[in-house]
Amino acid sequence: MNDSKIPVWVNVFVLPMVNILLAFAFSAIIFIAVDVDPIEAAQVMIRGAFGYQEGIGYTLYYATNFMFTGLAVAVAFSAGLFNIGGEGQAYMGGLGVGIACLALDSSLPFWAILPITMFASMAFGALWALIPAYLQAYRGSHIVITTIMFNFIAASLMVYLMVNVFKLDGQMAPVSRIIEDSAKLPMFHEMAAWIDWSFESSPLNLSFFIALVCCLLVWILLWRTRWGYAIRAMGSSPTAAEYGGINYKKLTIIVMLISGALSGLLGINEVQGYSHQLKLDFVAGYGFTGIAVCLIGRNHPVGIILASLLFGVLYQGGAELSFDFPNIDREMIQVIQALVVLFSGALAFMLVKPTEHFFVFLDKRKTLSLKQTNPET
Amino acid sequence: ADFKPAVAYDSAGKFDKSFNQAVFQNGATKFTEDTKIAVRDFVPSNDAQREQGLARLARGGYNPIVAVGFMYGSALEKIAKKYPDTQFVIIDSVVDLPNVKSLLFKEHEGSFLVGALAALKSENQKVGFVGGMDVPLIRKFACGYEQGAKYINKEVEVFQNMTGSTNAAWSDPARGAELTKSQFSQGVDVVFAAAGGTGVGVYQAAKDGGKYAIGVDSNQNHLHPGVMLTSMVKLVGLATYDIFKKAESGNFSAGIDVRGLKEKGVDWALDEYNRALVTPEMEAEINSVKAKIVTGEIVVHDYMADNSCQY
Amino acid sequence: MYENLILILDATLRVSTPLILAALAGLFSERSGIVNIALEGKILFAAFAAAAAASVTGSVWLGLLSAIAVACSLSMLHGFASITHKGDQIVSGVAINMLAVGLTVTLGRYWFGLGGQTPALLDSQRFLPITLPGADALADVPVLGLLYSELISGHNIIVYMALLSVPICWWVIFKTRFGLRLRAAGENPHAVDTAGISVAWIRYRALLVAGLLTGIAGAYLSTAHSAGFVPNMSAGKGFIALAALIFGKWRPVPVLFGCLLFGFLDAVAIRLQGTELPIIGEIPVQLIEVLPYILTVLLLAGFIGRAVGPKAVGIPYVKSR
Amino acid sequence: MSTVSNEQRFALELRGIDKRFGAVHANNNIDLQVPVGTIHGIIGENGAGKSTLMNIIYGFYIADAGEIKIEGIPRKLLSSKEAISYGIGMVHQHFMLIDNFSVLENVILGAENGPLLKPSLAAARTELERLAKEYQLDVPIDALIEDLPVGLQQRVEILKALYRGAKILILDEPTGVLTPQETEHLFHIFDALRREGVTIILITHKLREILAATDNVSVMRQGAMVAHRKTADTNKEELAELMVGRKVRLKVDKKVANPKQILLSTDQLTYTDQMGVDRLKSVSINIKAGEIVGIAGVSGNGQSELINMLAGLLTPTSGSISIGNTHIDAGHPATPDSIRQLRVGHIPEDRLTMGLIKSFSAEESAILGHQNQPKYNGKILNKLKVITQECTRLMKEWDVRPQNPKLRSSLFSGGNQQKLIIAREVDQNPNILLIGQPTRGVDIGAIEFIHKRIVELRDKGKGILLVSVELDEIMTLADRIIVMFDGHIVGEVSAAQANEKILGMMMANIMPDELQATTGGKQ
Ligand SMILES: Nc1ncnc2c1ncn2[C@@H]1O[C@H](COP(=O)(O)OP(=O)(O)OP(=O)(O)O)[C@@H](O)[C@H]1O
Ligand SMILES: Nc1ncnc2c1ncn2[C@@H]1O[C@H](COP(=O)(O)OP(=O)(O)OP(=O)(O)O)[C@@H](O)[C@H]1O
Ligand SMILES: [Mg+2]
Ligand SMILES: [Mg+2]
Repeated sequence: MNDSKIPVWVNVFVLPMVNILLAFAFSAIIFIAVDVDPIEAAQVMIRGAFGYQEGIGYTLYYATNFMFTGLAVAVAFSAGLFNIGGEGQAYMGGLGVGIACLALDSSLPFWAILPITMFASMAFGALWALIPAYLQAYRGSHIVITTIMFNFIAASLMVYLMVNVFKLDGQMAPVSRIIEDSAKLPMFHEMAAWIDWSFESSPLNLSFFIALVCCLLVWILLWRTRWGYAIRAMGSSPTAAEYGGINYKKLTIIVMLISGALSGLLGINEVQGYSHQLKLDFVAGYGFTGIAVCLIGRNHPVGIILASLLFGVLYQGGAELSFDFPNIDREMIQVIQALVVLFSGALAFMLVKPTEHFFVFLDKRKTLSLKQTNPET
Repeated sequence: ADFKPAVAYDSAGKFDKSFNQAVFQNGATKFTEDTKIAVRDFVPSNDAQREQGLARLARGGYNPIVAVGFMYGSALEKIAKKYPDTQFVIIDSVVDLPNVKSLLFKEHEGSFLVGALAALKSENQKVGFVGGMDVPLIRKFACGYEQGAKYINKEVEVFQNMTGSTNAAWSDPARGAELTKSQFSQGVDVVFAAAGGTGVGVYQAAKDGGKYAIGVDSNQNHLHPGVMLTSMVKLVGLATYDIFKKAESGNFSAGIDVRGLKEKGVDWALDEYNRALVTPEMEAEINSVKAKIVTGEIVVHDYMADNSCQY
Repeated sequence: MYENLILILDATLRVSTPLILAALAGLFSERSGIVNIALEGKILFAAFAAAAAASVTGSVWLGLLSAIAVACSLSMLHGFASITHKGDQIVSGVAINMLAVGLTVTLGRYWFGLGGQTPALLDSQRFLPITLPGADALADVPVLGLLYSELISGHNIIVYMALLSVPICWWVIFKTRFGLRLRAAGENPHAVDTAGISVAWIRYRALLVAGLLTGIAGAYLSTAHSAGFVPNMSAGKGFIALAALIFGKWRPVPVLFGCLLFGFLDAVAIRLQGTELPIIGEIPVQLIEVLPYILTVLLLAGFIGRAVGPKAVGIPYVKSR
Repeated sequence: MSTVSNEQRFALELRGIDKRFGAVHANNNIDLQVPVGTIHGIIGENGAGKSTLMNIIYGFYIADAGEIKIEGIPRKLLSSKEAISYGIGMVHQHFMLIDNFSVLENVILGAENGPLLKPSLAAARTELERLAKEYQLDVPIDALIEDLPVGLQQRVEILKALYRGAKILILDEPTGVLTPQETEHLFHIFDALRREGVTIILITHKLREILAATDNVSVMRQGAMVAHRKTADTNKEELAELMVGRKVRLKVDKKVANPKQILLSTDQLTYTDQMGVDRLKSVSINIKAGEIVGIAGVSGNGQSELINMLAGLLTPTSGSISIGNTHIDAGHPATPDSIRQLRVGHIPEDRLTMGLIKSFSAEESAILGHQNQPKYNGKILNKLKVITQECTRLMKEWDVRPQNPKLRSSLFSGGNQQKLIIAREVDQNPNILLIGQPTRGVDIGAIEFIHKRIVELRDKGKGILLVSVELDEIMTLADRIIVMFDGHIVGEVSAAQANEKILGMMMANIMPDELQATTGGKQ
């Protein structure tokens, strides 16, 4: 399919854009069906996502989560493993961050806490991925199924811990205490203030930059190192990888550990960066959305950054939208997301054939006109 | 025309048939009907949006702003600090700030009443409780209910089940029905559901099984006349209405406002739908219990005071 | 003790019914080569359609029909993406699941104004339990009476349909031309194609059958087991069904037992909840809740060894060398 | 054999058939006429477009242009279903069977006579028994395909076609998987079919078979039909030249081998696979420096397992392997990596799934197995420049075309892919080279080149193990030939002794009389 005549720029930029636009077109139909003017809605969304500093902050804050989970899916996918367990791994990662913060916030300064919490988030996320990875590598159990199961298990474990361990006495909600300032990640508006830039306050925080660094590291890992070579080899052709001396079992475990660790980092953004306490349900589907992000981003870190932004806009703009339109609720936003996944993911090839025909047609016309201009060829 | 009240509902939305809906119907809607003043509302689609939603309302000049549900606790704390001139109300949680009114209910007292009624009604001396998500608040309901039942008769057996431990537990009527049927099969003949949307399944199971059920938060007696023994109503709507009224006339007061039976924060519901199920003797008995609680003669233990149901 | 067991088994049947239907739906589509993690979304949307149609038209049968129609439409969408356009089957499944969650509530709210719920259904709008002949008369016969009157009699028609669909599915899959071609398409679609049979059409038909079955499963949830639609009421049943499908190694009868086992666990869990056991004390509700998942993982990992699915499952069929 | 008279009826006539796959012009304006009741051979290099043409006749692909007449009637073929109904049957290059179905089920698939299976199965059973008797096509009707050897699987394919009433039977490289004797038997079946008026189109790379079995032959090159000949009027050399477009030498010059010390030996190697089937049974061989040891046998008789085990891809169930001082057995398993460390190179049998990674660029495929070598890696990052340089050098040395290291591996033709893989392995200067099917699917020109390089390596004192299903290749290259059957070694012959008949008998597990004395003495 990719050996076709379609130019690279069309394949990489135009087709994905058209797919997303198709998703929006169908969303528009549903908007009209529930009596909302789609154009007005789009304006509200764009304005909500980019129109003012706080909106931008929220958009990027959501994008941070999507980068982590999207990268997690991408790394595993490069090795041919479909990790649907981002949800549970992120949950566990957050737990790790929470425990580290609650244990250390009163005794250590920030610069000492940050590496520990980062390690904790990655370690907890990775450990949660380890069991499905082990079962896949050594027992041949479908990783798709085991990771789905582990999402459910993580959710229940979290509830148990929140209710029985972390909840404060006398506190209603099953939330932990708020961590001390020493453990909180610097917010973006605080960081902006250091350089005398006054930015409206928003949940955007240091982890956004950590996520960007992760994108870079993942790119280097996958495309510039021998380990990435091994990962991609295994994803493209397991038999050839085995022939090439790549140990499937070991690499499955390692890749899933990396994938789990990336998901786990979401905990940094949510627990240490934004809510400053452990609570239930902070993953809120970001893990699943990571699958969509990875797909739309074509498994590549740069694509993932762009796709994360898109979903950031959908989330933030969508929030804005449901704020302004009584007929629109969060479920409507989920419908848009579903359509984006459908068109950009499942129907990604739909337009390839027609586009190919179009370019073959262009090609023929070009050669024809060439022939007309100099008949000897 | 300058009075712009707003309500931020919990993520279950304003049509949850119980808690949020009570605020919506008996509070916001009623206020709008009476005063023709529109009430703005907001439902968050995820946790991060709570804070954002409150901030947007505050920035938009809405005042007062009622946040429904304990989940708003930490978000409201931050926003209330940022907008000291806006008046906030939080239901089911405490935020100790000069511009926040914390509205709490003594659910255990209301649950005690319906527990007592359940014990009076039960022929097998076995009563059931089906909770939604297993959180302390729901255990508080359960604990009050148990105390009420045992108050009537020490020998009464109380069966308790929680639907689950995730948010889905609020909207799993099928499981609610199964839990209820399981309790029925063990002899239970009156069941109290504090389970949000899951309750629908509990009531349906009671109807299908020819047993009795007790509603929660809103008055749900009308759902299945002849089946719904009563409802433990939490008058959040009324409280909201009151607050809007007071605020409109400039009498907003911050601080903690705990409403029990005495303050008409909670109650049991008796209306034309369940009249036939409650004998005059029962009614008298319950009313006397209610009076004793109001006077403090009976002290109902609050699960959340010590996180246990020892009384 | 015996009575308790009967009651648990009775509950098992009720809880297993949607699992059986959904797992058989998964069986058809996976046997034909299409991974179906969209079971969850199809059940959910079907449940909504059933309740909505039943409440508007007043006829439970029209509700069932709409549920089937909606589930089949979702199946066709699944097919359009993954058969016609050769998209990733897991991704289209995820999309359908998301779509179902969002669209049911959006439409429900717009139509009924109840925050996504449908109005509660009256008895006439529901599938009600059927008392089999002689159940009441036999109820007092020792042992067998209870078995007959409690366990065998007294379910709604969909429960019986689900049980009956197991042998029917077995027969269709192993004894008919359609079944032969279906299995072949899941094993080696190239062979099917060169035999002059359209792989796409087989897979579409398999998905239609899956739509039919998930439609019934959805209708069961909202019009038989409960009385109305509540957002997200499928509550993971599609995924459990999928686990049962793997558990039963893609064969109808073992799949039935997988579903019954998970249903049984659920039924036991409900009864175990809150009971103090000796030594351990009260088992946390969360532990009981995840038991089916843990068990599935354990079984997947060890006891049942490798579950090898149809060879071509998950791979879009492309004509090539 | 048969004379083509002017009034002869044609079973099949093609005129101007054209087919493109994207940029590849697979069939270019092809004309072909096949008289009724003849065996028509089609030859051509790999990728010449033979399979594509056959798939068009079978209705599996739709031609972009051209017309098809079947038994004189113009037909528009839009699907295999139509082709089947016009009496066309095809045995594909890769069998189209369902592994876990029985023979009977496979035969009726698509040809059921009603919505229920039972009557179809009964009818098919009777018909199969008749066909089996008539054409000597015996198969165990109720056995599962996965339990049958390939030879029988092929019979099932032929039965499938006959069961559907095929009058024109197309066989795409049917003999690649057969022993000479089985091939012989197949040709007998052809004769029987021809007598019944069935027309047969036979695709093969083996010129000998064309000469032995066909009435007419057509040659394809680069998508076009370049020649039609009566078989009686042509010969090997002419056909080879027509195929490749230039003169080809079919023999490699090589001196007598001069073997030295033993480099690798195995002792009673046994391998039982996951299904519990014994794939290798007490295999003891050795490879000396400066010799080529050929392993002959019908594919599927343990050769693949043997070479994969020596390459570290499989662990012996029992027995051991010694390479230099290193000892490998069940308790001390090797890995592909550790084997490479011992300076053993491996050219895998299946280049597309094992030898390279289709989606990788050529330069990435060119380091497969050696990706961890210091010369390609810094502390953390790959040395991309070195990788490109090395690949360019290999491509130059081995004449890999196009000479573009950045091109995706799958875009190279089969022969060039193979050259790249051989280049990669040979370039490591291994002491021992394990070679599986070095020229499978490679055209004659490239074969010549590859064979020469293999002999050169031998002469440099390397030990070479060569597994091939092509007897010609084994006989040309090997100094010693070991024949395997059903996982064990049937016997060994020297290159001088070997001929097709002897090897063929050994491949069928019969020890030829000529050998009894010599091998008996040796053992
Ligand atoms: N489905 C396809 N898609 C794209 N290209 C194809 C396809 N099938 C064949 N081709 C290309 O068409 C050309 C002819 O292929 P074909 O399989 O007909 O060759 P062949 O003569 O049968 O070769 P072989 O001897 O290897 O079987 C090749 O270049 C091949 O790459
Ligand atoms: N799928 C494809 N898409 C585009 N080009 C292809 C494709 N497959 C093969 N090609 C190109 O078509 C040409 C013919 O390839 P093919 O594999 O048919 O060669 P071949 O004639 O078999 O050569 P060899 O004898 O070396 O195997 C090659 O140059 C190859 O790069
Ligand atoms: Mg071919
Ligand atoms: Mg080729």
